[in-house]
Amino acid sequence: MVDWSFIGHYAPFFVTGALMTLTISVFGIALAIVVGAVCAAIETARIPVLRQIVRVYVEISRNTPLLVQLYFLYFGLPKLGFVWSAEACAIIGLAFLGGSYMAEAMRAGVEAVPVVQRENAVMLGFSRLQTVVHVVVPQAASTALPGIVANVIFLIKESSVVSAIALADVMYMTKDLIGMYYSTYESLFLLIVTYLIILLPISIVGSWLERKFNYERL
Amino acid sequence: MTEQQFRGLEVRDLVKKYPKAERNVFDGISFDVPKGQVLVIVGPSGSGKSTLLRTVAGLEPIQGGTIALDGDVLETGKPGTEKAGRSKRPSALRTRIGMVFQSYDLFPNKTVLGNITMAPVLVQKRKKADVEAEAMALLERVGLADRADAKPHELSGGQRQRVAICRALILHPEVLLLDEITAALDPEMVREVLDVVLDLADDGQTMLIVTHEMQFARAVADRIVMIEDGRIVERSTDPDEFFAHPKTERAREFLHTFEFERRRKHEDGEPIREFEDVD
Amino acid sequence: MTEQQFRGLEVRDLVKKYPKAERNVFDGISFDVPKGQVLVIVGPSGSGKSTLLRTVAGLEPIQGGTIALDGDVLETGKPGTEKAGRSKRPSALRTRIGMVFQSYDLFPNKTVLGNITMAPVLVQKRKKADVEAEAMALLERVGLADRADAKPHELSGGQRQRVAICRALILHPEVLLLDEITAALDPEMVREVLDVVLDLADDGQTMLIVTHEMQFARAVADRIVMIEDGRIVERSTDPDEFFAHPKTERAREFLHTFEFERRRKHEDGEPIREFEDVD
Amino acid sequence: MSDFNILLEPGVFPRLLNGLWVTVWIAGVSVLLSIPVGLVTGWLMTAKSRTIRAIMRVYLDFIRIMPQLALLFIAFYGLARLWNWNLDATGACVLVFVLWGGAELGDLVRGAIQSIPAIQTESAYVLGLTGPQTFARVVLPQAIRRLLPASVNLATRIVKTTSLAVLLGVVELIKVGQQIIDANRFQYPSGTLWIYGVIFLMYFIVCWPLSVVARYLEKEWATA
Amino acid sequence: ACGPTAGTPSEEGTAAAGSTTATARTLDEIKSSGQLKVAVFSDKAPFGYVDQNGDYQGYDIVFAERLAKDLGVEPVYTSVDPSARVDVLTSNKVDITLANFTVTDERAEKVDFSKPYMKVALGIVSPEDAEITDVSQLDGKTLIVAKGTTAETYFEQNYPNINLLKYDQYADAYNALLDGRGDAMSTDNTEVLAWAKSNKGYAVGVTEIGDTETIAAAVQKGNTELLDYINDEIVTLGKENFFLDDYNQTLKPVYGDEVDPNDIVVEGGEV
Ligand SMILES: Nc1ncnc2c1ncn2[C@@H]1O[C@H](COP(=O)(O)OP(=O)(O)OP(=O)(O)O)[C@@H](O)[C@H]1O
Ligand SMILES: Nc1ncnc2c1ncn2[C@@H]1O[C@H](COP(=O)(O)OP(=O)(O)OP(=O)(O)O)[C@@H](O)[C@H]1O
Ligand SMILES: [Mg+2]
Ligand SMILES: [Mg+2]
Repeated sequence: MVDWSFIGHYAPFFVTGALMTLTISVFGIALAIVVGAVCAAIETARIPVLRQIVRVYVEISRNTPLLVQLYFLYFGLPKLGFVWSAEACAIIGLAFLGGSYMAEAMRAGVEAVPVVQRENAVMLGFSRLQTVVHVVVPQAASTALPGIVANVIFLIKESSVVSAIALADVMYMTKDLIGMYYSTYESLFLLIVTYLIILLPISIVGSWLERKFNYERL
Repeated sequence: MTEQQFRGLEVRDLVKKYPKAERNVFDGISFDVPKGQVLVIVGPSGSGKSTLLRTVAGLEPIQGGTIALDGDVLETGKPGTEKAGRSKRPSALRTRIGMVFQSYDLFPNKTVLGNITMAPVLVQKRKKADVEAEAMALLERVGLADRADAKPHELSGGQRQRVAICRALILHPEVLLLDEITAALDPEMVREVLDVVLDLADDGQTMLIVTHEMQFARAVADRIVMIEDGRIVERSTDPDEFFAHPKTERAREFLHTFEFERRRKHEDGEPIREFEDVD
Repeated sequence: MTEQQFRGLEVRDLVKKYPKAERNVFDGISFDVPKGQVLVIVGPSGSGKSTLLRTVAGLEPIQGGTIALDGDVLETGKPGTEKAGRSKRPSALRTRIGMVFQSYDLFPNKTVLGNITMAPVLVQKRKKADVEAEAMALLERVGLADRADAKPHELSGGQRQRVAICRALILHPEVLLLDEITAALDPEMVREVLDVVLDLADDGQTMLIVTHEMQFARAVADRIVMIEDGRIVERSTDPDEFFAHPKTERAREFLHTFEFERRRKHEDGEPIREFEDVD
Repeated sequence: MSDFNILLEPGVFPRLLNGLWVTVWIAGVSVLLSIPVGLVTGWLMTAKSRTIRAIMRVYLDFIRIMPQLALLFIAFYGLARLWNWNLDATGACVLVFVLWGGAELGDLVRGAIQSIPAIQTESAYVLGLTGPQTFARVVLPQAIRRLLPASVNLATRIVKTTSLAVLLGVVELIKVGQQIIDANRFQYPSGTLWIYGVIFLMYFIVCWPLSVVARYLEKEWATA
Repeated sequence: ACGPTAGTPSEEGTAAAGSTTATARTLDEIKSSGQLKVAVFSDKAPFGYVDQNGDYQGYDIVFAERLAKDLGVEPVYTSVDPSARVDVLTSNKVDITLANFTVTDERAEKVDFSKPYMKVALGIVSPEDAEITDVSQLDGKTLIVAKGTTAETYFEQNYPNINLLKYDQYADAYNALLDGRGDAMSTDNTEVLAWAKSNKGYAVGVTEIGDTETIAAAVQKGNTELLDYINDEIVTLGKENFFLDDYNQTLKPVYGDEVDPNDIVVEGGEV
């Protein structure tokens, strides 16, 4: 039923697709982490005005689908004169979506650090910067890490919709092969395997990191 | 008001109000802790004991009065500063006062040794090797030399509090503030922690202690203050006398909370069998 | 072994092992709680006090021995039942024993009154109106009649524990088990809860109490048992005697944990100023 | 920019609303069906049997690791042929969202049940409550409170994910938008911007209240 | 339960078409159900699209309406992407695909084609100011296609040096060309001709590339009963010049007089 020679022949396409998925994801997620960190810093530091802007951004980003965000960026904005490449749209879209998720995870991490920990730092004579670097961030990172890893996996998965703006990622290859050769099973098989190869290790490394940085347990 | 020759902690006319609170927690209270002595503060829950320690530590802004150490003014109250946040006291002044809190609040990502050596290395820029040697000596003293490389979560509550004391001591604070440091511990752990505190008192460490362990308070105190609703109800430089014969009715009532009387004798008809010798 | 006429709780040759544990928590211990009396169990942390109460309550399977109430056998130990889970004791037998735990374990989704009336209505099928009347009477007795409609999270810890006691009492348990019910409370709350327990003792409620409050133990106990490592170290039907002159070295050491001695006198040169009369 | 008028063309707005209704319908049906599936899954996840727990683990992990779009493809192209099912695109969407929502909700149910302190069931036991009474009166009410905020968030995610249905050819909000863009492409060459803008807003208007409710529940019920 | 619908009333029911077996329905089953399920395009004017009122329109639709009418049933449309046209048949989601479906050998292995009712070759449309007049000009350039179309397969196989930019939907593909994301776009020449006509600044520089291919209806493999019926119908309709009428009604308003209907219309299944 399954044509193995087909799979052997087209596996390289999926490698290319996987590379595209990874490229978009790596840049998108890196940017999302930066956006998230900035937003989390603004929120925890309670900077007026900027804080309200961040709130609005988070709501918009969390409550609209990435696909629609992408369509808007890719097909909508050109009508205003901004023609961005598909790669740019995908990375910006992923960062726009991911930024709010990352911000939430990081903010939760910072808020989970007990006040008494900062107070101890004060009593020990730490400066504000020393307190942030040596006390708050390491502990916040430990609580935020599971959320951040979950977001990384979530964003890689979400990146599958970039095929809609003609980026040749894993989903694109699948749809292509189904459309051209009607080899549905083989394509779906390759699709599942490719995603497992990309996401399983991340998921495993993620839980390993979580355990390693969980100061309270184990 | 400060005499030039007085050494120790002086608190004068302290006024403290929390933002949004209806009334002041303190409306002008004063006391001293002479160098080398231990002042124990007792009082019912919500009376302001923790707040008092926190203002001395600089964790809470004050709205009136002064706090001075060896004649150096640490804090001068200003009205309207309820929301001002922590005191801007410079690091060098801050480290002259040490504090240990109720919760097990070691830095979870550092080892025991790392917790103790962090501040002297980062803040006082002392040499790491020197600091570590001193830290080991302190750990030895509190009976934890063998746990230097353990992470906080591997320690019992009592062990953590002893490490927290070492972490404060290594900065050689002139005054050490202890806020119910045994409230969350099992009795045996209470003992091991309080033994360390008694030991420090013997060595002449100036301390300001809040505790609900009356027996311990009596043993460790040089002076005792009972507060209620932010006011000093009774104070004494003779703890034995305070516990045996409190002068005020309120103190008597309060101390009574810690005593239970047998109120019944069994005269009912059940056959009270002796225990069998089964083990 | 059970005498027909004995009334109260009898524990005989109790054997208990936790799954995966290396050794038995109990390897055959026996004691009685005659009807109307109070047995207090003291001992260091991890000695097995909670485990003992839990086996009596049926929350833990036992691997040997018997537990009987008024001559009715509640539990007979069987080897190899470490993982068996809770006892299959029928509901009617279970309600003959009441238990209150250390943590505030009220059902958070019910009001105070709902917590108390739930079991009698559901389990004993009593009329709701009757049960509510009785619940109100109980709440009156512990001083909480005005909080009947509050949710547990609106109560202080001491109030919650008093409600938990009412919730157990409304089933008229023949024996009430209390496991360190004040361990998580502030001193004043400890007092308000233990006053209720002293009151119950006066009324002749049979109780098995685990506590770290030695003063309270001395006041409430008719009999006292000290355990360590699952063995009975010392037992006594005269609590005053036990606390004043423990017979065994171990009990002496243990009781010493709760006493602090003053170890120093000040002879250093600091001028010990009297407190000023500032307030 | 002047192509804003595309939104005022007769029929455009009603059709977009119709498309939105399809989106909401798919999400609504999926959420509703996810509830029983999730409860059963959650119950199975706490089962005593290791085998059952292992199977549920694999189910959950597979669903979690596969992009929803991949699952949709598998359901739409794969399952229909493999098992001779004739699932149309809408059916495939609902199937995938129910399997996905059920797995996620199941995990929430498991977490909620397990987060209830043992002392609660122990109290119930000592008070003489039977097993079913304990579950119905003590465990479930508390579990639901812990469950609800996260479940509402999950519903938001399902609504958002319905946008993928367009890639299977379901005529929902986005597809309707594309049809309108196509049909008006001569008259309003820049209609794209406005149509996608409105779609963007419509999703926001559906999802945002859900987020607000979830946050409210989180805050309100955290205290109890 | 009835699914929700967007667009046309005639579409009702498809969304909720639960699960039956994947074996095609017989003619009797179709008749007794009262519905003929047809897969069509919804964004490929003027062949298959949804008009301002939300109704399906176009050359293919007119044929579908007639087929249904002669069967005595109502047509029910399912909107498909180009790449889904085979699968909707194999998984029996529809009875017939009538979506500008070019007959190719590969497709013929998966589905059964009826007699043709139209013929096309591929065409290439590009901006007038950088018009592509020969395929060789596309070397190393970017060509936009829709996934699952003959254009995709053709260029993929014959011109490996052309970068293909593939979109799921025609609407997306056209938009991409408008936004300058590619140098040209290719699909059936009828389609590009129609599109270029109504989009100023774009021209069809290459009107015929590849072999002239035919367009036909398709049914599930082995469903000869339905296939025979369609073939008979096409022959019968030829006698009344049905497809020419269809052309005049749907395509002519777009193409005008520039195109000879005989280049497109296939009457009676005879090429
Ligand atoms: N951050 C705060 N904001 C407003 N009021 C506060 C704050 N912290 C404490 N209070 C109030 O100030 C009063 C004193 O509180 P404090 O914690 O100092 O009491 P305490 O004597 O330490 O009590 P305990 O024995 O329970 O620790 C109380 O009435 C309390 O409710
Ligand atoms: N569920 C369990 N599984 C395995 N071992 C257990 C379990 N519960 C308790 N133990 C062990 O059994 C022993 C007795 O524990 P128990 O909780 O009864 O002590 P305790 O006297 O109540 O102590 P504490 O005063 O701290 O409450 C301890 O060594 C403990 O580690
Ligand atoms: Mg306090
Ligand atoms: Mg215990």
